[in-house]
Amino acid sequence: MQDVKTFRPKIVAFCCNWCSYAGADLAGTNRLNYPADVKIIRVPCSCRVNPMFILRAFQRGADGVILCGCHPGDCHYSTGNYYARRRMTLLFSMLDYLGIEKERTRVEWVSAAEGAKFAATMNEFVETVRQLGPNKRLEDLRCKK
Amino acid sequence: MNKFDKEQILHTSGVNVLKCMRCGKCSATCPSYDEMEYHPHQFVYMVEKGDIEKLMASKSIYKCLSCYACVERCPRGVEPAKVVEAVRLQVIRRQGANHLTPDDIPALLDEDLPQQAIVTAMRKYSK
Amino acid sequence: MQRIGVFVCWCGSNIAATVDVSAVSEALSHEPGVVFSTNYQYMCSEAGQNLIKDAVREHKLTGVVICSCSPRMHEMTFRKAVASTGLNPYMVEIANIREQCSWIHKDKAAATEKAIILGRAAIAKVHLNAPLTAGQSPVTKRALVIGGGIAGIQTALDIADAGFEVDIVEKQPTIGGKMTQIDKTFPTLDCAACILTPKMVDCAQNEKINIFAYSEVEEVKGFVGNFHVKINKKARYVDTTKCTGCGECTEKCPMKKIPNEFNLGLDNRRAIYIPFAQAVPKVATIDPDHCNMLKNGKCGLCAKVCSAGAIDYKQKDETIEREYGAIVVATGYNPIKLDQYDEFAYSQSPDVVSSLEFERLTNAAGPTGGTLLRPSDGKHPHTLVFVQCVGSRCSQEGKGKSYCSKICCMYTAKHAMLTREKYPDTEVYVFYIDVRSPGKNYDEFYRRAVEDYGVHYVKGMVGKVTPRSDGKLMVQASDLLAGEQMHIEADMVVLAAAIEPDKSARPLATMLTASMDTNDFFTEAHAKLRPVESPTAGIFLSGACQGPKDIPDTVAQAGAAASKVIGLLCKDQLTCNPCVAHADQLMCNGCSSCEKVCPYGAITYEDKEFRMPDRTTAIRRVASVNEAVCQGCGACTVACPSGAMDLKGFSNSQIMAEVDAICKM
Amino acid sequence: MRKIAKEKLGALLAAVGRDKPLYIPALDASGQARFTRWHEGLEMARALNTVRSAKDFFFPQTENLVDFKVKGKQIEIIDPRSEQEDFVLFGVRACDARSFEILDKVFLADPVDTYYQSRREHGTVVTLACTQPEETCFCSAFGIDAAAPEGDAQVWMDEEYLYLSARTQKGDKFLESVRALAEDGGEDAVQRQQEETRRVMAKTPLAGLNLEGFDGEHLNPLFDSEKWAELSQACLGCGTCTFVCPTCQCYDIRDFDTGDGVRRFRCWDSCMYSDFTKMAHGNPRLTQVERFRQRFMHKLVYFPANNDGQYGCVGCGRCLSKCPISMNIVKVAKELSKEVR
Amino acid sequence: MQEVMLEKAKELLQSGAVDRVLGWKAGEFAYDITPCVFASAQELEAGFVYNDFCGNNLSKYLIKESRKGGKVLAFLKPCDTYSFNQLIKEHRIVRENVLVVGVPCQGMTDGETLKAKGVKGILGIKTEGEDFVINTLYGDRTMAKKDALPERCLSCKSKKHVVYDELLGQEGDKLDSGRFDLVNKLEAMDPEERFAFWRGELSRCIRCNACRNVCPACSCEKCVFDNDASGVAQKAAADSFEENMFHIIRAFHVAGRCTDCGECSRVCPQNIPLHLLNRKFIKDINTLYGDYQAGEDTVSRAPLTNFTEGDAEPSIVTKGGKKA
Repeated sequence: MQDVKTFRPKIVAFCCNWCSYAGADLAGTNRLNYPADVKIIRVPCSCRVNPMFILRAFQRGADGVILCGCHPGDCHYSTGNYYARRRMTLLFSMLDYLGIEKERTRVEWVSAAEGAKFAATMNEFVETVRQLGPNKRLEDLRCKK
Repeated sequence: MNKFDKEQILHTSGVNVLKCMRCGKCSATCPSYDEMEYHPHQFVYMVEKGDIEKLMASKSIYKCLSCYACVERCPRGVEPAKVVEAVRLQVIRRQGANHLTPDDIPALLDEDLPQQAIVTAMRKYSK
Repeated sequence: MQRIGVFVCWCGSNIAATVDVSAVSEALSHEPGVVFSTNYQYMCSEAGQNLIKDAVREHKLTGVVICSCSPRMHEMTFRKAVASTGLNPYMVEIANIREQCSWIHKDKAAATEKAIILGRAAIAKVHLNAPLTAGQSPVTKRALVIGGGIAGIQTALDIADAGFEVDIVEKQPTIGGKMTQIDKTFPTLDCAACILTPKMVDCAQNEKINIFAYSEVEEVKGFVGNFHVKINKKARYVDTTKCTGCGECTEKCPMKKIPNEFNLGLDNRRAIYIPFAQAVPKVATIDPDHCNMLKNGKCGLCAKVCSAGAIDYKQKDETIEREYGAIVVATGYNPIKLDQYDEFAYSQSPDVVSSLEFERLTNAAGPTGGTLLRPSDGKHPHTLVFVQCVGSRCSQEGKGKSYCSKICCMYTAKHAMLTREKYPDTEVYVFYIDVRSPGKNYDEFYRRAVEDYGVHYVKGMVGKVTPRSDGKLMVQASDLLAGEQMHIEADMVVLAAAIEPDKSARPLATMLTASMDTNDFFTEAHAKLRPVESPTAGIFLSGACQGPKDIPDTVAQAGAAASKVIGLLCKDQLTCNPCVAHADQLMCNGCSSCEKVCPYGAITYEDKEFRMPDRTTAIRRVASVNEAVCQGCGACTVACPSGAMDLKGFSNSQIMAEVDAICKM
Repeated sequence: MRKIAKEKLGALLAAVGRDKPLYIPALDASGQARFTRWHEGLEMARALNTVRSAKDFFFPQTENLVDFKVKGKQIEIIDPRSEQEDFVLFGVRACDARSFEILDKVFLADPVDTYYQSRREHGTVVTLACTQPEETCFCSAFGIDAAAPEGDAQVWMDEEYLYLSARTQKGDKFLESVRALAEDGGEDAVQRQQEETRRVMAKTPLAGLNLEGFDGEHLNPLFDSEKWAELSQACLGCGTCTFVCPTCQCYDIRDFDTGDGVRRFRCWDSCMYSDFTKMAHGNPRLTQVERFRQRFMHKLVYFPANNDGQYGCVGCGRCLSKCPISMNIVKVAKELSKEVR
Repeated sequence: MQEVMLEKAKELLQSGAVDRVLGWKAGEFAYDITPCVFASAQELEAGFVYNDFCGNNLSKYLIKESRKGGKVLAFLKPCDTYSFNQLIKEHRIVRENVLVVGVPCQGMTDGETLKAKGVKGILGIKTEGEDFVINTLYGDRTMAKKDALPERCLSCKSKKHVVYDELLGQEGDKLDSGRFDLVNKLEAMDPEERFAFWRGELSRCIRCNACRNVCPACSCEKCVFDNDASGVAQKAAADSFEENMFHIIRAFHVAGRCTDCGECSRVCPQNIPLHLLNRKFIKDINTLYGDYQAGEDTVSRAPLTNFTEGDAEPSIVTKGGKKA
């Protein structure tokens, strides 16, 4: 087991193009720090994120996956994040049911104006996952070095 | 604010008093209005505030005919009569010996007791 | 295998100060498929763009990765640059190493490492990119407006004003809608007919506007810019080209006892009729349900008296097929039915009326010639009780509506005020829950009713109305402020009925694949930013079909809808977003999951013949995506269990490749 | 013949399992038996047979063949195999024991499958004679004697003793390792038990299963039979029958992208699957009827035609109890025998 | 009932009302019953059976059968009718080509369940009242029918047919048989215990695909797990991740569509209680989005293709199964 102090988790953040990706850009424009462990993948809408992508990330070695989208009601496509919300709620509940740490997954609504929220969310999420240590319950040994 | 009684009343009545939009149609439709110190809409509002002692001390709880006109008419489905009944029940509970199971009934039966009274008693005491 | 070029931008010191750009370009040069990798001070500058263009040509690049600022910044710039070399612009991917890397990290080693990973992810994605071409579709330069009320009329006039053809489809024999039935309009109290009928005439006379009255939309096919619509023009049994609207026939028709819809059944009309004097088109219509000639073949009086020879008992419904570029929904509203409100004795007493009926009873063109008389005995009423929120803000299912109908507070103030003004001997009570009067001059208007006209506003609700044998209506109500129950002997009770979308809206929405809310109001594309557009491209919303509205709001929205339509019709071609969903029909099950989550109605199903793996042929129901309508959100791709639905530009495999690249370090 | 008192079973297992991996049938969480690595305290299951057959130990469901590591544009090839250690399989039934003979014919024929070969060489099979056959048993149809299982060593068990006998050198070594616990004798008891088992076996409903006519001679009429469509009608195309089968030996070789290379592995395949033996041009068997036919033709006709009449089935009955729609080789054989007789 | 059904089938075939009959066919033993399409009275006479072992859900077969031309009579048990409705909703079955005859069901057992109760060498099974009298190679044995029922029937959700053209026997009611009890029990465990439980169960998976192939909700033309282009295709569970992945994704794909017929658990050769995954989703959906029973009707929107503005946020999922 790696030391909690030196452990650097791998975090995948799926961000919708219209709100959260822009919010992440704003965090950058405002020079708001968050750990380099977070890597962002741009998707058109939170509803584009298939549960398979999330499992895939864990398989390939991610320690935490976060999905960011527009606030409910503000979706660029009107309804996308409502579907994403149901899908992720059920998926996370299932992961929890299987005994897989639910703190490794998260959904956060971040608007294009919420650069500060984006940075704060990432800081907090990275810290949560760091405390949990490496993902063991949903790992694929074949993908380990 | 009487939190315990409020929760009891909300529980036994099953009413969500927050649904009330204060239109007063319950009181407008109430046949016992003039007999009552507190009127149906006040029951809803005062229970929401937790102002329950006054209601429990008031004779209004016995003036309600349980005709359910207010329940029928309320546009928001608040069911004021159930609140009144729950307050009444709360008073009875404080007096003790407040519970009845179906098994207790045969022993208490009286030939002359109207069927409706038995049913009403059942409704009141079995909650 | 792609031939990929990697271009790392310094962005002056914006990137280069925190990210070792040469280390990034060096590291990425070893990635599979990368044949060229470099870094430069300003990639977005002309020199930078030339560097990219030259490299594409020189190294025969098939894919380009640019590590720079956010794609929201310069994706278009680089796509254009690459396109100028002949390479497909969608073979470009951006790794955001400024906003999402150099600007947020202080540690150069960590930032450099992250930039390399982001570059790898972009390379992994480009490997799977495919050239995409934005589709083009032509625009038919004609709009259809469904509904000929004030909303539809205003929209049509505005569109016609811009020089485009507009058709109005109205199911009633005349256009004009609800506003024709209204007497005066708040807050200025000008007469509705005076401001509406000139617009109706404008419509009739405008050569760009074509009115299909007494018609209904039967079928809508196609998509934005290219709608194909079938309109059913119902038989009037009157040749509209010949009819002069003289009204001779309506005088002679022997069928006299037909409730007059225009006056809400408060008086009668004939079997051949013109709804009202200012109807447009002003032509007669035979009501086939009541005409003796059409029912039994006996009578024919109207034909005998018609000097124009316009009567045609053999007329048939006619189907008109036309092409449109845009469709505006303006189907309006109706007051709800009040039969269920026994407590207000609406069904028991003719003196309990709805507000719209009250309008007719006070209208000079109404059944009483504008004199307020009790429907039961024609006597002058002295005490009037107005009840607000009848069926509005009501959560009882099947009885009322959960929303506020918005217009009732104001028109009730108007009714109360006008009654007091005309008949100072009356006592007028208004029972309200809240008085909602936001709007220019609205609250002032309501205060005038109270302060200048002495209308009794009582905070409370009417509980019961009991008709008495002497003709009085016993009103029992609560006065919440006084804490007492009121008992009023009223002569008339007026109920402010909730309004609801017209019944035709739901089937129409299905035809248009436009979404609706649970109350059957059309949903707008964005509640704040796109209030007059339906999420379905090419469908626009005007008036109360989108939500309760008064006349000023309706006209404002009608104009807004028109401007959106004009914006669309101005274009010769619509360029589609090439990043759209695509169904692999061989894998599609036809289960309809994707269609259900599509906010744009872009997915349709067809039965198609397929050669199956076992070499037999089978007819299968499969999805197809209309690329002109799809906006590329991707909701369908996750709803699809078989993975038949994928999104171009953001495909499952592309996203998973990015995931893999990010996670592998 | 040697015998060991039954209460010393634990000691016997411990004697073997202490220095090398020993696998015995034990109950899993769902109450079914499976071969489980022995550890102190693990109890041997009483079940007649395990859900999965014993073939797993020589032909595992997935097996790494080779690894490729990619570094930049360089590829390194790695043989993932480590030294195979000796192991013992204890409690194998007669049917499974026979299945190894069939697998050998496939994997040890030229070109030899070295992955399989190495496991066979290092594995000692200790069989256990059956005493209470199920109605689904039909090993006798293939000339297998449930009361006299093959393998490197044989074991009979009654209420008092285990009786052991070696058949090969590996078997001798096995007996040697438990020598301290054993004493001589037991031939009579074994003979009595065998007679009783054979008597019950003869009473099983499938005892009379007759496979006459299932041979190369009748390939065409069997292949062309119209019965296949009807028999396969309800087949779900799942791989249950093939995965629980001790003799099914088909596999697929696949690449797994590990992110920094490729792991090439083989895994069991099933002729019931739509992509079985899919090649560049497509798939040779397009319908479930054809895939279904393939399985049974292979077991009952092609295999014996190529292997001196040895059928590709050992009558263990697993597919009879596990098929979700209760279609199986016995029903197929009974129905099709009408075509050849 | 078998006789009544047989007569009904023969009568409908005879009259030309139907061309084929989908039912169950007797096997070698008392319990190994196979779904079968019968085309004639002779075939029916020879093999048609309806008894306590007809557990197979026939609805999925109708995807193909209803497209073969002609009309097919399908005998459906109450739980089969839910699957049937769901398939109608997804346009997978051509309704007009199927004549549904509802048949009553008192719970179905199978050979595996009896054997798990220690019965060996089954030669014959007779029904005597509420008991099974089982003749075995090792003597006779009597077992109460209700003791022989598998979990899925003990926690039966409904004895009521949600769709039929004709109904044989008495119509039953919807039941409240505590089908979420086991889910509740798992939820109440702490995450480590739950993880250990599911690892123990799912590690037995051999990826035979029986659960998927029998599942009426898994009716995809091509499953993502069979599609090499999907990125998740795999043939065998080569790593514990893949066992999890397969079952999570499968449960997710059928979430809101699974009617809880329990076939997945019935057919699993490794006795993995797969239905507990689906039931978890059903329970969550009921709790979070309002009661929803897939297959109850053919028009309502499925929970995952629907939403309300006020839906719960994903953060409602809290550790340790103790819901906030």
